[in-house]
Amino acid sequence: MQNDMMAMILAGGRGSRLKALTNKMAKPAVHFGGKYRIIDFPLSNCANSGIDVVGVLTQYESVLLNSYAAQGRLWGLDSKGSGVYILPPREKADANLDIYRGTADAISQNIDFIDSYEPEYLLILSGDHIYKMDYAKMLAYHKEHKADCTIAVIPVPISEASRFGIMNTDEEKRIVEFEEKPAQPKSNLASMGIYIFNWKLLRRMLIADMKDADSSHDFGKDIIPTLLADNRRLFAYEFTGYWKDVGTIDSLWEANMDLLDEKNALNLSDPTWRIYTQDVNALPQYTSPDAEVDRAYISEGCIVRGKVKNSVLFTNTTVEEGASVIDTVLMPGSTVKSGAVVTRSLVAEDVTVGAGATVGSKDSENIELVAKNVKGEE
Amino acid sequence: MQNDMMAMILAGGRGSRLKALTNKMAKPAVHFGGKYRIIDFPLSNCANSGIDVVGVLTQYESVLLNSYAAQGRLWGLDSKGSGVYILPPREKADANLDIYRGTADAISQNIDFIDSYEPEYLLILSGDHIYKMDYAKMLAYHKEHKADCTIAVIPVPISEASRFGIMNTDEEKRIVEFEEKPAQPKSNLASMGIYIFNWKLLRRMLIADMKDADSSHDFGKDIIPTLLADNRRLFAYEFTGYWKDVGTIDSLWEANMDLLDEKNALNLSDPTWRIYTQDVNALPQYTSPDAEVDRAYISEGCIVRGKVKNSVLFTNTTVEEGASVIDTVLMPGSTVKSGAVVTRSLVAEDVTVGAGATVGSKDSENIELVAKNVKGEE
Amino acid sequence: MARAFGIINSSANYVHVEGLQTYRPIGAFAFAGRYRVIDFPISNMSNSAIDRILVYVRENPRSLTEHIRSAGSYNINSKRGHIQVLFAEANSSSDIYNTDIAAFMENLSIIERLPFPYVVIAPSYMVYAQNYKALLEQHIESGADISLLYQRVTDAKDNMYLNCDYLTLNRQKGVESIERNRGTAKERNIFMDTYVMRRELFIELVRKALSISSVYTLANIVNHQCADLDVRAIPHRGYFAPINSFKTYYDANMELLDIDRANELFDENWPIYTVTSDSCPTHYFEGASVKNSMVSNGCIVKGTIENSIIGRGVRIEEGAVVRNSIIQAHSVIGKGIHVDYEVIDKWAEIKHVDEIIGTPEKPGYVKREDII
Amino acid sequence: MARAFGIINSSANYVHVEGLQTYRPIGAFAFAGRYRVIDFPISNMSNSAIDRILVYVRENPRSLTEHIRSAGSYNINSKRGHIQVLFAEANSSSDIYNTDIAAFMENLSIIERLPFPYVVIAPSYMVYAQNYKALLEQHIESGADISLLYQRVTDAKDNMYLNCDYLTLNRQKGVESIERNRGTAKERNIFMDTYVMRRELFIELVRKALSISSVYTLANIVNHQCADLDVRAIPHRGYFAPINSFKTYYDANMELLDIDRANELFDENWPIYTVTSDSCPTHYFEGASVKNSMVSNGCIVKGTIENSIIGRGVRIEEGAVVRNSIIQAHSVIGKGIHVDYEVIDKWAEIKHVDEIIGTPEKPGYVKREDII
Repeated sequence: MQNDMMAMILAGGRGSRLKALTNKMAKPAVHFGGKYRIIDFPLSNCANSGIDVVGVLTQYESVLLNSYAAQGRLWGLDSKGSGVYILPPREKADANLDIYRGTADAISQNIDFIDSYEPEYLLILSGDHIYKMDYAKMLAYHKEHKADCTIAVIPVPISEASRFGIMNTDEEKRIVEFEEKPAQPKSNLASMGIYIFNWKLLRRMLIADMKDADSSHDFGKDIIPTLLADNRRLFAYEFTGYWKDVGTIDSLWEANMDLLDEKNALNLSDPTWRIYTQDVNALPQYTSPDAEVDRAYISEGCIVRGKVKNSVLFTNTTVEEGASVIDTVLMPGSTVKSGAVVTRSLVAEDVTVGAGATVGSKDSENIELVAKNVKGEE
Repeated sequence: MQNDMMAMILAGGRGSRLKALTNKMAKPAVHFGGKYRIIDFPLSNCANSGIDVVGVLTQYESVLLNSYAAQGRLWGLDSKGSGVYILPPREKADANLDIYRGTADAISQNIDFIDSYEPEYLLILSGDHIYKMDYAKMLAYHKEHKADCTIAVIPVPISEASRFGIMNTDEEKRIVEFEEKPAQPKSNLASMGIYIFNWKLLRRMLIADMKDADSSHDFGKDIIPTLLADNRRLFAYEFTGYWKDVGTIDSLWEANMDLLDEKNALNLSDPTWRIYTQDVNALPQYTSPDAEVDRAYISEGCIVRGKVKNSVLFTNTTVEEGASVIDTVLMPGSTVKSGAVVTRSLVAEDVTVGAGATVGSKDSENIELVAKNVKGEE
Repeated sequence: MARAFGIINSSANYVHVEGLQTYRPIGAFAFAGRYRVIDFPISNMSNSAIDRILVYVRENPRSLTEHIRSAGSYNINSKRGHIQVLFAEANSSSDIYNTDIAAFMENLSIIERLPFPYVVIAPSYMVYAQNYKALLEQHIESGADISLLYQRVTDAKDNMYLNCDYLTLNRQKGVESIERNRGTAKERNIFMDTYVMRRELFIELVRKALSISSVYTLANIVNHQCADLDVRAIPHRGYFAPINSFKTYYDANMELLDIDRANELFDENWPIYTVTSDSCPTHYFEGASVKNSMVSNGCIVKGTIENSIIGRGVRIEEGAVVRNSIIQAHSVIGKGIHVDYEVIDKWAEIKHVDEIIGTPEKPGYVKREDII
Repeated sequence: MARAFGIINSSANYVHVEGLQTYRPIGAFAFAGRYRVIDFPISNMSNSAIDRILVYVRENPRSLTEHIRSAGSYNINSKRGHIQVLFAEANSSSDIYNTDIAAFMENLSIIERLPFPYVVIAPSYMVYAQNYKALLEQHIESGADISLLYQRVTDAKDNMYLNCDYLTLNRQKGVESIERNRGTAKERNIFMDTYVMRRELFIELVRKALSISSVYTLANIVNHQCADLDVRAIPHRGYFAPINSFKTYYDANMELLDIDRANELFDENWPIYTVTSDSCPTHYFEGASVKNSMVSNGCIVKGTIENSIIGRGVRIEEGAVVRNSIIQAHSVIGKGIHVDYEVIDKWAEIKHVDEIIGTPEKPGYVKREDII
């Protein structure tokens, strides 16, 4: 491995607040940003940080996620000595098939896989977040501080800090205390769920944790507190860029809308830090002579014959004549038929809004999720 | 897909008669032929037959098999629109995590995966056999006979036929009866466990089979008999090349030894039908000034300073000064120390036979399996 | 496994597309925004299960070599299949000797080692969709020595066909000759520079061509053999665009803005593959406008686009107006600038002028990396 | 992400390796049986996390382009990284103008767009292992403008070093000049044609070189600037073999039969990658014999091999004896034929003679695809 570090992505979340979108796919496979899926972000970050080997720990309804993430080629992770490996729970010689009992257990059950690469460092990531980060820099920080574990943190408004796992640090950024959703937060540094461990140490801890009947086998609840109790060197690595957990329909819509800002902090067009994803065979986006497009983020394969304003159109969506799409996200393959009006909505993959139908409202508190075809005029 | 057919490889076997070799790996991952693994054969056959998409159904202790077979690049199955997908049992929205209950159940549980590629035909293979076959020709035969299902068969000596699943056919090769291990075989055509189905038909049958409480969810025991009972068009496709089930240590040793024959029927050097496998970074094989090599099959990275006769040396094996290796298979990374004598044995991966030790005997009935390091002279 | 390998041939040395061809062979020209011309013959072969492809490049090999470096982009098995570039390495001294025949001769040992009985030869400078598997089957069934693909056109005086050859056929579709189309007749059987024959015959023709003339091309030798061999013509229908002059390049692209015409070429069941560029979606800012256009990903649009084809990663600044133009990848149209009837090559930057305007009859051209 | 990109340079136009170089540049020569010479610089870069590599090919680009077509074979991320071949497309008219500088100039816009502050330039015609990450760190730390890698040798009169340059150093390891080694002294600091500098300085030097002389090479301009810039030398230890004559090619290969010497070059922690050929293991038939040799996979051996290096897919027939020779891939040594002190190029077949024998001082050579 180029930098002695391999990555494991925890991608088992059901994402139950994303409702209908995750009925048939795990949350990391949810679409984002016109052509991407959420898991493209950690995987592209790995590729761009020079990480060669990535394990993806999947659990729930993951056939789509599995077959998507298994295509290491998409992120250039298909060279000799490189790869993306899908790691669902499995039957072993000495144990029956069982689900992963927690984030730490998911790693514990794959110790043999990790061992086969003999990494010095293990990077643990979540498959649920939208951000760009150079993990090589985080590793340099980890080495520089001779840390046992480094945790990426992001400053949040102190008023919201009680929604997060908060790291209290000393002036050298060494973590002195970790509080999960504290009522009275002492700091505004929220854990991003990104850890670098020295593998040998973590390996010992995981083996102990597996045998601990009282443990919930979770990094935040069990492993980190034990490390702190053992007086290990834990450091916070502060990140200041764009970072978003798209855990609800509203936040998913919002994160997509963020891309319309002229100076959006995520900047997906930066050629030095590309986000890679699956390429589709589609023509460039086509606009008819009558199309109206203003403030929009539109991907290949779209056909626009109507009006699109303040909206994100994913690959292969269609907006027919006389239709209006306003403040809306159209997921891949969705269609807005002629004369329909869609406002402040998120239209799910392959869903059709029928001719003349009206969906969503500009004054609604929440974003309208359109998860099933909407009937139009007969 | 180039020819409307995708393949599913049943690779869940524990291979329990291979004992120590399969303690830490599933049978399809077992090494064969100096540099290959068994599953390289069906996967290379697929690649050479123009099949783009292959699902590998794994179950038991499969981390090594999973991460090996996931590297579609090895067989060229990594192009856009192509891939090797590992499919272990998984948790679903409406069902708990459960093991595959039989060969048919393994397919049933992945109907959604197969559907996503909309294949016309489904090829079902076993991950346990050594052979070269052009599945495109079998598909042409299937189409030509307007078959509902085509089963590859191989003629076996009639005296051994009662060990196999036997297909009784009419003069047009239409299957009229299937008998599992018949005491009085009526034909010598043994099923190779290779099926082509029209997917739409199989899909219907699998859905019915899943609901059948009396079914053992097996192709041989349930699906094929039902098809015959329904008077469907089942045809036998006769294969005449090399085919071997390496289910025991003796047969695995034997199959390796077959390669030493000047005119061995498997012919791994045929440039028009290569078997692809993982390439290792190793120097060419090196022989010292004192080496003696006669009738041997030797791969890259081997170092031979002693005597090798009638043996197969896998990648990165070492035979030290004065050592003798006779009628033996040395699996990858194994070492025979100076002066040791190894005869009629199969030395497992990374195992060392100590200096001066003697292992195996030329008169033994069975092949000696050397699965652990053998102590040498102090 | 197909029974044929493929050869993708280069344009003849008398074809020169002004401007664009200075930088790359025609096969590497951008087409329909995100494609290159050679994506069409390669995809035709890939979809026809031809996975061993030799690409002859007559000059400036770099951009084409770069573009096709991964067979994986074209759904070709990366072990079994292979796209290989043939250079004419020995013949660079004089351009007239730099023929397809010379390149085949130089690489004959590669061709002789290929284990396929048939060869399909297609041009890298023409855009069309064709199932070569069907073509090969028809060829074998007919018993012909050579089959040639052609399109019957009724506007053969049109610019578009002037650099093409045409076939003279007898009543049995036997080919009597292959000659240059000089625009002297309206109706012609335009030769699509696509051949099917046995590999052995192909090798024989290559050797024979050189024995007759050092400057003979494949078309020349097949024409020469029309009397002696059974050469037949097979008609093609649907979209067909030879790219052999600046005007045909412009017109063939613009024609795709008729979406029905575009759908003739881009059929869901006959995918056209290309190399991905990993660009993000295109961002239209407040005040932008786009009508009757094809826009690739990765663009930033603050101005107005009409009747145009826009490549990847193009910037159209505020107040800029682009009409009836082809803007190639990574070019920039500065604030308030009007561009009309222009082909703007890659990485160009228009920023110091008010306007740059061609005419429908004679569209303008801005060179690669030019700053204007 | 590394801070440097890599350039792999071609041998100068005065170097010509008899026989072998007729068919391919030195970088594409077979080395140690299964490798090619260029595998060493590419692996050095890959292991040093340099994943954007430009390879300049002066002539006969095909075989090298074929060999390195997939960055994936070298454990280079196929999205982030890229191995790109630079041709000197415009300068084929006269060989003396066909310099590295001309090729860099022609591709300067590519170089200018690369987002790396440093460049490491290594030769495609020398075999050695070197960590360029460490070299780059040493270069940055020293504050030098240019760092050059060299090896101190005490046998500089040896054939092996005659086509090399050597460095004249001051006491602070400052480079005073780069000159051709004419074999006039035993001890020399042989220049390994490896440079580290800032990308901006590199671009400046390329432009300056052309303004001084149209035939200047990179070595010429750096020599010219030694007085004005801080040019320093960094020593290299361990295996080093410049491949710049037929004899050095033969000797460098044969040297690897000393397995301790070979292990100097092939370190487990510094993998040398190459493109796999998917050959099966080598099959020794009854009566075969092999001693003190390196044999690649895919061979069929019925005869005797001694003190030799055998490429992939070679056949040694019954009674044939091969000694002190390099047999390249896919060649055949027929029944009973003796081969001694020979280099046999790819796809050759020795079958109509009894023996073919060179001498240790002057090994013989059999051309590619020759039948003898």
